[in-house]
Amino acid sequence: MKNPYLPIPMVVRKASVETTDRMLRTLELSFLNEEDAKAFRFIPGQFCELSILGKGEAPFGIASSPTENGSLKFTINKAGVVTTALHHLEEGTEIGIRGPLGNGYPIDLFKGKNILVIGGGFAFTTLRSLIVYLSHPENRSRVKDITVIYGARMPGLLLYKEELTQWEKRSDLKLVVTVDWGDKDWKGKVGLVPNVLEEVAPSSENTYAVICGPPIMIKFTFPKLMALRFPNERIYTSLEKRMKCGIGKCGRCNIGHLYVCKDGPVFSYAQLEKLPKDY
Amino acid sequence: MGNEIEKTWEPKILAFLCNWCSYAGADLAGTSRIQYPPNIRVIRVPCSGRINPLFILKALQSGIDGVLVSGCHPGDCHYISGNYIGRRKSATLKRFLEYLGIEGDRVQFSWVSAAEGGKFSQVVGEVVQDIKKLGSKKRFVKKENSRSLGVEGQEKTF
Amino acid sequence: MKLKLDKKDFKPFLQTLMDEYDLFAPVQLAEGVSVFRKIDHPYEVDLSASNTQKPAKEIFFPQSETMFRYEKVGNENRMTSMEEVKRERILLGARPCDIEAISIVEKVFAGEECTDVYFLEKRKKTTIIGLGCNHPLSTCFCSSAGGDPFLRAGSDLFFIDLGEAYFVELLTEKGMIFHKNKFFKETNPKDLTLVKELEEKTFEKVGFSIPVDGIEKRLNLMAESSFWDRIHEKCIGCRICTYLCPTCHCFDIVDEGEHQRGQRVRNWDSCLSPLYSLETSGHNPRPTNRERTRQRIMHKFNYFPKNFDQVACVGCGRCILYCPVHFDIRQAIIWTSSKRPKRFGGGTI
Amino acid sequence: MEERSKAIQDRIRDKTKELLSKKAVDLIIGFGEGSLPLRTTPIFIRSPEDVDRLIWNSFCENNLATYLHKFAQFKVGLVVKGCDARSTIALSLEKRFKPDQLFLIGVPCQRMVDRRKVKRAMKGEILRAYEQGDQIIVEGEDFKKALNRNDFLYPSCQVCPHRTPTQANILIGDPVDESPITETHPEIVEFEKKSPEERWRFFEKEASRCIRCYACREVCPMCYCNECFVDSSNPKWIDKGPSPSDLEFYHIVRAYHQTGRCSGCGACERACPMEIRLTYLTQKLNLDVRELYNFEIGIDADALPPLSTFEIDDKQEFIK
Repeated sequence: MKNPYLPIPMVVRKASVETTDRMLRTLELSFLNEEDAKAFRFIPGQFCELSILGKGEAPFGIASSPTENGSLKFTINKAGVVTTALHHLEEGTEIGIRGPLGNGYPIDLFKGKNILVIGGGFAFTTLRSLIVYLSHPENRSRVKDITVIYGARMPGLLLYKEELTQWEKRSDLKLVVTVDWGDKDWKGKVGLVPNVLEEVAPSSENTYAVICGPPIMIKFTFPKLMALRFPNERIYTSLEKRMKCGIGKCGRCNIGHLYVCKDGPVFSYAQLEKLPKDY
Repeated sequence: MGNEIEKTWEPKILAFLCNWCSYAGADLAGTSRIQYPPNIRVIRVPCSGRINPLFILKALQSGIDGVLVSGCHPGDCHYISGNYIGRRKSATLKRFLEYLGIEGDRVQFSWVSAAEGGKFSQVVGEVVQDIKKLGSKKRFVKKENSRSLGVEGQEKTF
Repeated sequence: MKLKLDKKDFKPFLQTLMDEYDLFAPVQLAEGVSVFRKIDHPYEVDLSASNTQKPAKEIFFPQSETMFRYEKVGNENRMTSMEEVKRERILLGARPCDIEAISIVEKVFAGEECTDVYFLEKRKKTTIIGLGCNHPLSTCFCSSAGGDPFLRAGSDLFFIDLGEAYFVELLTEKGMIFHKNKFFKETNPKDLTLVKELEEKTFEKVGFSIPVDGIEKRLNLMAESSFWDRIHEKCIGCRICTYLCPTCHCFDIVDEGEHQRGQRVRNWDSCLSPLYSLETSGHNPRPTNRERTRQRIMHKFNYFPKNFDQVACVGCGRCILYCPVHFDIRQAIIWTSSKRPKRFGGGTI
Repeated sequence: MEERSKAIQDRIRDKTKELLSKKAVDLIIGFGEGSLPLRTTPIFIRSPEDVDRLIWNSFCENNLATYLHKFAQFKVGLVVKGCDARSTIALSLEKRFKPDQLFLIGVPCQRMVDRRKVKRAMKGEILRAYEQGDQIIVEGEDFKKALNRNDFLYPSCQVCPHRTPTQANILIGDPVDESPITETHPEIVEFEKKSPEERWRFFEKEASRCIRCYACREVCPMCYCNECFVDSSNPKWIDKGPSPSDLEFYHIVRAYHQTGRCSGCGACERACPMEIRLTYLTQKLNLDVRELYNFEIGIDADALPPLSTFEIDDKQEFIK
């Protein structure tokens, strides 16, 4: 029997600060053992438990795409005991990881469809994974138009800035970046994500929407999607809940008869509608 | 064998010293080259009234043999009344520990002013003597990997 | 196979078990407080309690369990997993409700993709000797919850107390190993009659008074019912009912020790604790007692049956007996079934 | 005794009806019939039609002041015994509610009966129990027995010095004689005679049974910290496993945190499913603050709790 609670060793290859408030840090990890690397197969939207021995474990969405070979990326917000420890990690340190966990985005459903990605703040991590995956030459032809709306409170709080610039140049991907408050160097859009969505007004025809962000953004964006006639079955989101085991045993991420860790974290609104609002 | 350990055993004592008086007193003892036993580890706190009894208990649980809390003399508190409040906490805690069966003398209190380098050294000497008399602390100490009593025999079986 | 064990042979019999196995059985920690423990001497075993305070799940899923130890050597983390059970075990004197509960917990821990090795290893290496319930308490409602005081399912051997002797049934392959035990004797037809009488009498006593049947469907319609606004009021949010519940299986994973050396541990956790669902951001998806109480009841009687076709309650009555504010889960169940629950608005539970 | 209880019960109901009809309070928290013998349960009455569910007898063991935290947004009427009333005073000293938010229906207490003691005295399961004069009649499948209620009182009730609520908006029933059954706490006197070694062994054994359900904390009206020290992850004071030392740590701090705040109601001990003795700790702390600082909680509604104040000439012979 394989012990699903034992972390496998990885090493921090690169650690970089993402935002000007220094609260977000991206860790690039690579496997210590070849066989672990081979066995690790994931899709965008899945997550891992990162573990710092002596501090504990916490779940993080995988920010890198399966198409980026050899390493895994996680973007971590400094909040509690484990995340603070993760922020203090130096390059070259060994850490533990369990995963991939969860279901991931329904990539198969996306075939031949338009994809609308809406992200807010630091919830953009698994969306990055999705965008990189879908826009990879191998996969780009599988889906039709890709539209990305991404907002942050301030320009300094945008994640993956270099990549955003690159994406902007691409012709096969429409990217709209917005901030709540601009600063003197900011040339882009200023406005809240729900309003920008209304402005961009993507067609809901043959389109799947994937939305990830703070609860307040989701709350106001959702009605706009409804107004654009997106059916519940074609709106997907990724839930966050407190988790421990990550494999549907420990019980705390339970919503209705589902477990966010095992049956999620990605749910369609059609699914969520049937569940108690315990999230 | 037992005696030898007793002879070589030196108690570990944690001292919470108030910033304004006792810490300065300890400093004075140092600069005046007044000797005192090296058994104490000092933590500087703003005021003896700052001491949450939880700190003392945590120290005792972590294997410290004795705790000394030292502050300004009555009337001299930098914050006017901190040491009076501390005094009540100390009195009740000491009695309570004695009642529980953890020797009350494991926790000691003193007033040492910034000018009393000599007194500081004397207090530390007395405390070390008292704790030595009590021997190393066995009750309430958390042993590494001691995860048993609650579920008796758990460690050996579960 | 049906056999008999004289009570005078009980302690020597236990000794024969202990020679081969680690024996776990109820012991009294204080007057009237009994739990399952590893037995070092046969005289410790005390089968007098109808229901031990802590259920037998503890043998397979301890309140606190080291998952692995770690040590940092240079830049490398060395981890030693602790799942292995070195010596085969016997669980003696568990009541049918507890044994049924173990199979319920096993459903969760077995899983399809990920198996909980810690639980399953212990389960695999344990032989269960069940003990019939001659004196079910008034709080017992096992029959209503799908069990019965003499349910054999899950036991490898089953004992029934006949006063002077135990009537013994060997039920499984694991149980048949013991058929040559020197203390087991032949039964006679009189014993069989006694057992039958005892069972009938006890069945009658327990009865089927609690409407557990169909509760899943009833609760389907009650997710946002005002029922929850009232039912939680008296609950003070301690964890007694969940810790003492034989089917509750939530746990927390924490690290103990230092950076250099220590252990990853799992401890029982409870959905009634606000910390259970509190996120680091400060957001709590189940912010008040109302949601937490709903989670406890819904999980037992609605969510769990949706996943495993069985309610996660065996009717042992512990949560009723030990609740400090006397929350009676039977009343909650009854209320879900009455059309206009009596005194619903006032919240009596 | 039961005639008195009956009269009190009627008057509680009348008063409740009056308060609810006048809308003077949003709800009344009192005691209702339990589904098991020897037990009652807290109930929450919001409508005058429901007042008949309120009862009063010798099994009203809970301290209802605990619920003030849960109903902080409401105007609450609370049925209180002497100890519960003192808890409300302790809470008001700590500014846990506004003065006009609370209506206390005080009942001079007859001392509550320890259901576990009664259970232990009987061989079989008790199926029915009721009071008759000074006796408790318990019935089981094959027995019926009359017990003298005074032999089965809770330890905290035996030594209770203030059974009549010291502060109440209305007092129901005549004040009772305030002399405790035993003048000094016999258990503490006995305990103090033991050697430190024995005292520690006793505490160790009791604490070792703890299953960390925190019922003792949750039932206590005075345990309302937003984050209890056991739950804090940063700093982490205590590991959450059952290491003996951690269990002891929890119980020492829980008890000590009650210094000068505990009304001695004994709710912690009654709540413990593992029957850990707890009141011998808190009662001792109460005796200590009485001896050292001449303070008793819940007597003077203006006196500050002893650890939040001081006298210049407090005892300090223990200070070097």
